[in-house]
Amino acid sequence: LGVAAFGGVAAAGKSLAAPLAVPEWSEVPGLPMSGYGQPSPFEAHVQRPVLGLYPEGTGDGAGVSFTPLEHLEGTITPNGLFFERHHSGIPEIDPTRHELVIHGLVRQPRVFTSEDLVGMPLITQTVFLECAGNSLFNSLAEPQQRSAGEIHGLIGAAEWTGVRLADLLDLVGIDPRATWILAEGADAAKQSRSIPLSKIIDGDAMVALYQNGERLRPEQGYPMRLVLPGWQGSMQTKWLRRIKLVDGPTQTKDETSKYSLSQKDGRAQQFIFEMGVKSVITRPSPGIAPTRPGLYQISGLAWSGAGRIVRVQVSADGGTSWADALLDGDARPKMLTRFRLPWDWSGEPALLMSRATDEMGAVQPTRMEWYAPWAPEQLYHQNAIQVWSVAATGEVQNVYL
Amino acid sequence: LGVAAFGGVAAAGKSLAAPLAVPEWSEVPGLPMSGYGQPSPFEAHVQRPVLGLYPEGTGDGAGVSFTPLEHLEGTITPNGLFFERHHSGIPEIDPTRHELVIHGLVRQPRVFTSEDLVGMPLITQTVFLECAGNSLFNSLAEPQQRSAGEIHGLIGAAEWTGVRLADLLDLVGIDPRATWILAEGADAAKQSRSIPLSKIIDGDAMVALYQNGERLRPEQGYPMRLVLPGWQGSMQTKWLRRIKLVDGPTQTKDETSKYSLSQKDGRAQQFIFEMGVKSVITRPSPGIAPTRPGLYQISGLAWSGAGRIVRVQVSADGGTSWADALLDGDARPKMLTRFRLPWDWSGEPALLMSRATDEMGAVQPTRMEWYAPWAPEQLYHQNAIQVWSVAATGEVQNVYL
Amino acid sequence: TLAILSNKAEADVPGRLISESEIAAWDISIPPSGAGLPEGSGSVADGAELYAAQCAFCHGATGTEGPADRLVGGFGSLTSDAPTKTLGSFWPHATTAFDYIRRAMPFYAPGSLKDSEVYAVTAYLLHLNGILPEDARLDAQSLRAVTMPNAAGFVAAYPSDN
Amino acid sequence: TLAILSNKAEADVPGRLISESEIAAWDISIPPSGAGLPEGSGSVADGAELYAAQCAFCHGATGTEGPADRLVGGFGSLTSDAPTKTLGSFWPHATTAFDYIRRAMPFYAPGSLKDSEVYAVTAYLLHLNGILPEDARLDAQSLRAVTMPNAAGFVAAYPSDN
Ligand code: HEC
Ligand code: HEC
Ligand SMILES: [Ca+2]
Ligand SMILES: [Ca+2]
Ligand SMILES: [Ca+2]
Ligand SMILES: [Ca+2]
Ligand SMILES: [Ca+2]
Ligand SMILES: [Ca+2]
Ligand SMILES: [Co+2]
Ligand SMILES: [Co+2]
Repeated sequence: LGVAAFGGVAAAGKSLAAPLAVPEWSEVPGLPMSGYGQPSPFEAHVQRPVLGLYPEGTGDGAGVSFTPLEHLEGTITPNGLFFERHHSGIPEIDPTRHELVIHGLVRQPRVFTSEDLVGMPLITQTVFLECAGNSLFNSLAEPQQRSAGEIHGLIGAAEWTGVRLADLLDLVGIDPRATWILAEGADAAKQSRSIPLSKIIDGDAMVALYQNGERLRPEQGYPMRLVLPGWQGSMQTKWLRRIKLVDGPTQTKDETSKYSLSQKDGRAQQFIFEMGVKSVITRPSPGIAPTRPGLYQISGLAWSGAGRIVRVQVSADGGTSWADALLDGDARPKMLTRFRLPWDWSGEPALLMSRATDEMGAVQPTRMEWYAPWAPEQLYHQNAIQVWSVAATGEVQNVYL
Repeated sequence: LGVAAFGGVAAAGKSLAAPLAVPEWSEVPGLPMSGYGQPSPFEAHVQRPVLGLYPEGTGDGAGVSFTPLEHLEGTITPNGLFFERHHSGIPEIDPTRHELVIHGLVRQPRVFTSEDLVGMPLITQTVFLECAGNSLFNSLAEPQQRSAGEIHGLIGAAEWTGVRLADLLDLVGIDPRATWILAEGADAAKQSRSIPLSKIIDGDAMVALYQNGERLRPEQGYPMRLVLPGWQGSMQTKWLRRIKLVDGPTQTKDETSKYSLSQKDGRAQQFIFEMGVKSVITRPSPGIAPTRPGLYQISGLAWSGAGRIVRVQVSADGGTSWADALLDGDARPKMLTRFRLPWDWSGEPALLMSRATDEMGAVQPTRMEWYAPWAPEQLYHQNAIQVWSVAATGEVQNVYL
Repeated sequence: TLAILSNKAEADVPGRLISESEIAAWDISIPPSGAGLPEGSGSVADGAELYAAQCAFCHGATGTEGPADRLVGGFGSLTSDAPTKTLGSFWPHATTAFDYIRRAMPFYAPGSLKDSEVYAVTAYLLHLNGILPEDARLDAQSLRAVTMPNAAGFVAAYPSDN
Repeated sequence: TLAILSNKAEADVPGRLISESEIAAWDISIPPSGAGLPEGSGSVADGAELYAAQCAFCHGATGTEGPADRLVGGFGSLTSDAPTKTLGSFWPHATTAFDYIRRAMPFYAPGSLKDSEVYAVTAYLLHLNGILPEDARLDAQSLRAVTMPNAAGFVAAYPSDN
């Protein structure tokens, strides 16, 4: 791996620049203040790519949009670019008419409005949220030529503020026979999932009301959603309307037919909740290509549902040699961690890879290692090492080794 | 201070709720995925209040808009609601035509495009940014009846990613005679400020390119701005076009005529850069009022330009007795810290106050203490304790003690 | 959990009390035990009619054509290179079909089917998959009694992975 | 600072080289020393005409009326309960006036004044404030020589507070 630092320049040289001109925006006052700001029109290309999953008229609003990872930096995902996964579109909920009911194996069922929850003791957790189907394109037999975000962008990270779910269960009183909950949304699919009580009692499950400071966006579950740090996204019920305490998993469609992992023997594993240790280089990546030989900064994201990222290694030669990347800032548990490394590109073809290790000692697998236990078409929880090939032209492509 | 915990409820009681109905949004699929999301229409009231400072036609775009603190939670300010302060509006900059020049007492001047900077080693710093004129309304002789954000909302906090300014100065080579820089924007005001080199060399000054993951918003300096953690906002030059290394302060308009602090003797202090230790209760606050006696959660923000917040005390009796609030999450240096405390309101009139202490031992002053050294009209760096009076009706007002 | 628990007047406890009967319209989840399955019943024949009118457009005339998810067939394909996972070949519990169809289908009008219609279309889909005979009728009790072909095809990773 | 410094080919160094002469159009900041003040000059009389045409609308016919910031008068008010801080009563350096008017005024057309016009209107404002006589003319040298009434009225808190 040819890594080197960005250098100081020693000798004064001849100017290569034209004289600086005064642009028109420095000659007349600009736009006034506004109530709610928007990105620059020059950043209009930074969008979530939308992927509907069914032909028009047979499932509109069932699909995904991807966080455009290759256009972002740092670790917070801005609310407008946080990926989406809906099974029946985004309900337009009037918060004054929305309620959350908690019932089932409880001492006394209760109903909560969002104002009830906003007035309760709140906590803040800064964590990622990843779809179990993230990176599914890399489960296909042939490598797809898509951007980093279009492959790995079913993930986002935010500062979530809301009520600890354990506090709400205290208010209804847990019947000792309860071992799981059923969580259900108010969307047209009434999307529903089973969650073990252990994630809630003395756990970090929360009912989130705010995302990055402001109330949740509609596509993130406004006015309230579950957040289950480190666990798969589809359990983190959006538009949360109901929690039922029960004595076992309800076996909903999205924990049997979908979101189960098929083994080679045809049997399917259910209830794999935790997202594995993972990383991806976002710069360079397809469309974010080096333009000439020379020094570059490799930048990427690493995360693990099990806790903190402790190490990210980078290879430029397809995994023959590895160098430790710099982890930026505090690596927080169940949160995206930014890694960076200088890269001195010779202009020869290169194979860039990153490999993350978490505090439990789990190491990100290669695609072959990841695939070993699974049926050929199984695509959930894909956390294999991404390989980007850099051609002599600088073009970056998705390849399998 | 009547503090108490939110309680569990013991006995099953009679239901007070109507049977749950199925709302229309659960009966038909909702909106599809989109490229760039927006807040719920039901949150349309959550806006930055805009305050122009001059009559129309005599200074449009010179003014402020306030972060609506009372509507937010956690510590990150969403980009759309981050306060604004412009002297000549927001320039609509084409990033491909924008350049940053560094010159003056350097070995070799250089010009950088934003693409040049994006390719350099980047760092991320999560810090607040506060206008030196924040809370100025509390410098007026009579307490103004405005919301928490309309008084204290010239502050925001974000995850900033960009280039360490020291790295850029390494590339141009610093002439040993240089002691200050002049930083200048590309707006119509070409707003300019002097910054001592000490904030840069072995300091935390940076040229920010990204805010909360995405490229800076136009009103925050797109495509690049200075971030000087803990220092007054107006130095953190937006739309940064030029840095000149010089041998002393340039004495610009905004460090002499404005942003200097007038003492009682008529002399003015220049170059008070660091923002003082401060806090404000955002809930309850004017417009966010208790509706009945009973339990509430006091929530607020504390910060200090000198480092970490180590303590926030809350009083409900005008400062006679104080209780320690809970600090949520890691109190990070030069970052907003959320504090919270249960409050059992008897229904009697109350005087709510919060008082922050930072890791240097600095304690937030009362309004009288804060005022002691200053001329009556001096309004910068107002970090006095805010007092909210709660009437028996629940109405919350701004009062001076 | 909360730092200190104390008994509080109801006015001071967040939220409002509610009884299970008042939750009925939302309490639609059906576990494998069949607990909560409603009154009513429906026949394969009724289900066939309903399926043709309200489901076939998206799931295909025989449940195998799509464009939306295949609901029928795929038996023996689970260990092949191209497994076809349908209600018949893959789903472990018949209760899940009732639960899901009632809550979410037909796609543009979920909740519009009467309970007896949900029983009927579930019966029809189970029949198309060879699980129920042509003259079958489903109600709470008979649905509970259905054993799905792939019932043994699932392994619970939780709690063993935690 | 960067972890490792090494000599790199220019192609590998971020940014492009530029010379001071090519920066001229942007290099408009004028420190108290007057370094960088341009050629040209302007009289109080020329400034009066220009002020009336291009400034009075916002700053008032005599510089005291507003609505935008008062530029004239306020002497002796700084220790009063209602200080009036103007260019005359408050600003410590005349160079700041040249610098700021050239970069930012008139509000809707900053950069439109020629350097000699900036000298002229600066001269006029200094005259209105009693700092220059009616027949004065300002250029780089004479502007540098102006001592402002409140020059001693500022205390530098930095570096003493850090
Ligand atoms: C207009 C299109 C449309 C119609 C009509 C429709 N469906 Fe569906 N169906 C879908 C879509 C799209 C999905 C996938 C939803 C998701 O993403 O969760 C689906 C999913 C299902 C599933 C789950 C499939 C699986 O393997 O996970 C079942 C069962 C089902 N539908 C049954 C029915 C029945 C029964 C009807 C009629 C009463 C019906 N559908 C009508 C579009 C339709
Ligand atoms: C259309 C309105 C308008 C016109 C015309 C205008 N100004 Fe201004 N002027 C302003 C505003 C508004 C400000 C405050 C800008 C800010 O917020 O930094 C200002 C600020 C100033 C200041 C700084 C005041 C202080 O105390 O900080 C000076 C000096 C000044 N103008 C001089 C001029 C001169 C000279 C002209 C004519 C060549 C002029 N102005 C024309 C609106 C105007
Ligand atoms: Ca592509
Ligand atoms: Ca008000
Ligand atoms: Ca209550
Ligand atoms: Ca209905
Ligand atoms: Ca270069
Ligand atoms: Ca011009
Ligand atoms: Co871009
Ligand atoms: Co609100």
